[in-house]
Amino acid sequence: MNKRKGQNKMYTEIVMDHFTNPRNVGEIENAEGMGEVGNVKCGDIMRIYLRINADEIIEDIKFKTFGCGSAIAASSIATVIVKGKSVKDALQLTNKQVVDALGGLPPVKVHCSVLAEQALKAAIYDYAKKFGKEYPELEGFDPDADDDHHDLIEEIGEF
Amino acid sequence: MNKRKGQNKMYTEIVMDHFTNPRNVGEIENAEGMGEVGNVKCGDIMRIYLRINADEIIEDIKFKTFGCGSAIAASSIATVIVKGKSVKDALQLTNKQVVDALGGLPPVKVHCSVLAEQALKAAIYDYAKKFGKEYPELEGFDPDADDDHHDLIEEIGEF
Amino acid sequence: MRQVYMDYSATTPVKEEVLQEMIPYFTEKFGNASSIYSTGRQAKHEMDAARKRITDRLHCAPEELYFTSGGSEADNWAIKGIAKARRSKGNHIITSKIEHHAVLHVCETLEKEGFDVTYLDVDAKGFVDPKAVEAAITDQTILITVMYINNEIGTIEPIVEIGEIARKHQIVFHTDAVQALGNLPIDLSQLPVDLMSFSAHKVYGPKGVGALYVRKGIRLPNLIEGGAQERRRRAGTENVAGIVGFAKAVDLAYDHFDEHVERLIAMRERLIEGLLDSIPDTRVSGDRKQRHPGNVHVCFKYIEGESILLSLDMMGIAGSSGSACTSGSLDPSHVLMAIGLGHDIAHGSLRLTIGDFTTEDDIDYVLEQLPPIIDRLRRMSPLYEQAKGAE
Amino acid sequence: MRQVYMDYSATTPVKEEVLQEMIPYFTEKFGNASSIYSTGRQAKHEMDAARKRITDRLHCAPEELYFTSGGSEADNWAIKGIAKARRSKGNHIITSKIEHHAVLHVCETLEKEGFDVTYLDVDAKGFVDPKAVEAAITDQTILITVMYINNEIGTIEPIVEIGEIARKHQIVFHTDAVQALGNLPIDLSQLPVDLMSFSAHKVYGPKGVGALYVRKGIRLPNLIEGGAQERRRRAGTENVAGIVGFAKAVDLAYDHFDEHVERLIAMRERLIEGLLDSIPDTRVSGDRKQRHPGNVHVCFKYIEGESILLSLDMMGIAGSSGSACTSGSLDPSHVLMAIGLGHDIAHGSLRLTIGDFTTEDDIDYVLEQLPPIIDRLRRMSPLYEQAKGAE
Ligand SMILES: Cc1ncc(COP(=O)(O)O)c(C=O)c1O
Ligand SMILES: Cc1ncc(COP(=O)(O)O)c(C=O)c1O
Repeated sequence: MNKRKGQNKMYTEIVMDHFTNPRNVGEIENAEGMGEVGNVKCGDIMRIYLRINADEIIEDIKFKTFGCGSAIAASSIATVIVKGKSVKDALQLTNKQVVDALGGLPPVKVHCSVLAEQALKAAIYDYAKKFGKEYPELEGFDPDADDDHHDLIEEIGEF
Repeated sequence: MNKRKGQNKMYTEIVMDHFTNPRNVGEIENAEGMGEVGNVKCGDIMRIYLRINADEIIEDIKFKTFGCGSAIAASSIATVIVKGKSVKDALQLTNKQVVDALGGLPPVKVHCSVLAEQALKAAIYDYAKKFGKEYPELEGFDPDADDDHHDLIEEIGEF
Repeated sequence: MRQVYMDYSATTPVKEEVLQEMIPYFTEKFGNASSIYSTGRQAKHEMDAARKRITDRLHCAPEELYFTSGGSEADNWAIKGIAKARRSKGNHIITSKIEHHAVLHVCETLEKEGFDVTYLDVDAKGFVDPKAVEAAITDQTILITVMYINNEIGTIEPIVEIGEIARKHQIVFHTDAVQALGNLPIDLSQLPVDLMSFSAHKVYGPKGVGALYVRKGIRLPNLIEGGAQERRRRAGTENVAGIVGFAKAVDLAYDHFDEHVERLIAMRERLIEGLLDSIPDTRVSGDRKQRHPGNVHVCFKYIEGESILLSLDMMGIAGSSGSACTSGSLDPSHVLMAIGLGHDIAHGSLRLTIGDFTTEDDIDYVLEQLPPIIDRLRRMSPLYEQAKGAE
Repeated sequence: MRQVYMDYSATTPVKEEVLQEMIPYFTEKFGNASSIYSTGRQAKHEMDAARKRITDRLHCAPEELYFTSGGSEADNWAIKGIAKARRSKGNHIITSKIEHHAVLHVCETLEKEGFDVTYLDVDAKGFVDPKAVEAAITDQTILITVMYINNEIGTIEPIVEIGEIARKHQIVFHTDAVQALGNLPIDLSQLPVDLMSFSAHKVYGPKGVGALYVRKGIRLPNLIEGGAQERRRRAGTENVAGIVGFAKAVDLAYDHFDEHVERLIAMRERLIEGLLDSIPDTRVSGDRKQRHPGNVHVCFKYIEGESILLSLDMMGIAGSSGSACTSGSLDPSHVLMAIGLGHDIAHGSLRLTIGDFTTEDDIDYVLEQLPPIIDRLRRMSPLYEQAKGAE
């Protein structure tokens, strides 16, 4: 499970690759959806821009992230995963998928994958609002909730 | 003052010499004076035998000691110092002289020199009692007092 | 790839001469220093000689220095010990907001046990104000603990003034001098300090060894009880190899003291100036003069520290963001908060600390590598975009 | 002169293989294990690997072992920590009269702070009676601490029985296994033990490193607070070299375990039998079977231990009289008092502890040197004279 075992790297090769060469960095002008989660206090902010066509397909996606290496890598890989997918499919993205796609994250960094999931949801939420769409997956989702995901994580501890 | 400084020996050469080749070990039959101080509890017992002639000269002296290296060395050197002296002169012996003659003792071992002084006094006390002599130096001296000299010493500490 | 170590305030390599002095004590001269036989006495003798080598440099008596397992133990011992010993006199402790966690966490624990702790503010450069110390004193105050040099931003605190105030009010004064040893002259015959903490691995000695200076006359209950080692004040079989290494390290530090300080300050200044020149929106933390000779601490706006560290690491450069102890959690550092930095800028902090093996080439390399890294990260940052958009 | 070291229970030399594994961590791989850059992560990785090497031998999880500065710190931490954590549940602690001072002195301090401590008697061989443990339990009992192997007379205590009783009554059980590591198989998946103390320098590892096993689920407040090292439970920059050395030492110990134990027991028995045969009025302390494989402990009537040690030292033989920690004061040992020896005989105690570098020739040499030494000292002793006179 823990891909880091037996390595002296903090991050997997995949994380380092996405940190060093992040895919889909940037902005989209007049994006159909834009979402931002996190805050400066916690040290991570992720913003995601979506270009969504009439068929509800994510034609393009861009991100900007202020945060640690894993926050950048998580943003990058999340954009790769959902690019070209339908909004409905993109809503299925879980933080666990992000972690797995990265080949694992250290326990204290798992919250970055949660942020990526939330940033995507927030962008879709924005799109849904703008275009009058309803997705059951967004029920109860509050893009401004601003949980301190760190709490949850600290318990796991780091070895 | 502290001859041990700069050496990695616990004891001086003189102590080691008197420990290895103690002078005047033994007993004197029908001694004019015999004194014993210390107790098993503290781990040191010194017994001193005196052969004293009519001129109150210590013609011979012997000791037996149960105790540590410095107790044995202190007994030995004390006998060397007083042998041939008058009883009056012998009564002048101080533990400090014993320490000095040994070239110093570690602080925790100074009580051994006190024991040597006391053992000699106890033997002279015995002689004085037996022969009806009075020495002002023995005033207040109680051969069975059995102080725990360790107390006094512990304070000095060892470095 | 080129390797440039710039985290000397976190830990230092053991100098070769130090290691060479240590080695015999592992395998040959391994005797227990509390034993009576020759090899034991030899160990004790050489340990006491090591103690004296150190106290000669610090201008205190050998009987005033106790070896510990490091700076953290020394801090814990000093503070918990004085709190316990002087509990009947009062329950108030004064410290600062920028102490090392080995001081702060102990104070927090003591608060739970009924002590009152005043955590003094510092100014924008990280200075504790001696007047504020004096103003905080109550009739319950039993201990003041303020560090000598801050490990994060390098500020040298006015411990002489603080110590004099403590003395005037007959309050015990402890200072954590872990970062000061080898980087400042320390003369305990002059300094109004009662307890001082040290650590060997910050001065090219081994990890796991430190010391606590306890001025004669100060009563301090043991933290680690047991055998009669360290004149009955710190139990545990003595780490003779470590202690001898510590002494050698201190010797080397003070034998070459002026040279060391001059070299470091020159390189430090070149590095700071170089970064300010080449990277906009950069802020130097701490005071530019009253500063650890090897400490460079800067904040780069709009980006986050760990991503800077990772990027530097990929170029072979080792730095830290906040204290080495806290960088695992990457919370915004309590020191940077205390000097009044906003979260945005505090998160972008970078500490580069240089030392005796740092070369001018290393400085050049960092000055070459760092600007593009900062630029790249900023271009990924939503904060940068906002800020630039607003201009 | 021939040098014969027979004080392995006081400390051991670091084995060459151990030292070789340690050396790179001083100068090259010196990174701070809490740092984020490669050398730091490497240090952390190798430290965690070291932890796992040890916990694999002890059959516990790596998360259950915390490194300390030695056995004394581990004992202090365990006992003070449990006392503090469970204070609200009760104030009674059960221990034995023959514990190491690192346990006893902590218990005495806790008594001053309002704890009740029962110091259990032991029998003539030094065994703690599990029934006595159970009988001592009250509804206030929060901790039982009984050592695994006594450091002085080598007796192996019935910790399984004691631990089962503790478990039955839901009382935390700590055992000081400093002398057991490497000399007994230790399987924490089977042993009913909640906390266990270890020290590296007793198993051919470096001084100044130890460990505390803390069973999962046991709450233990920190003794040394500060940085987040050791999963926030023991602050202080990690002594990576020492920890790696500890792991190598444990590996060597258990790789060659059967061989080591067999060799030691054979030599030990030859030495004990030889002394009994050649020196009258000699008494073996402790049990002849439930015994540390390398421990020879005898008392020679009528004479005092230090003079024996000095005489041995002059022949190049290193032994001890009572625990190494207490031999500085030469008070009659609390362990020998507890097994009921009179002062006369207790003062004449000699501990010779053998280890992996002891040879058959060493045994011969001691058997040759010791009898005349004892004889000479006895002939100087007033007690011997009395006793022989009375016969
Ligand atoms: C049984 C026992 N416990 C604890 C200790 C203390 O260990 P350390 O010297 O590593 O602090 C020792 C040895 O000194 C010991 O023999
Ligand atoms: C100012 C300060 N105090 C205390 C410590 C703790 O020292 P050690 O790691 O030796 O426990 C450190 C370094 O970690 C430090 O920089």
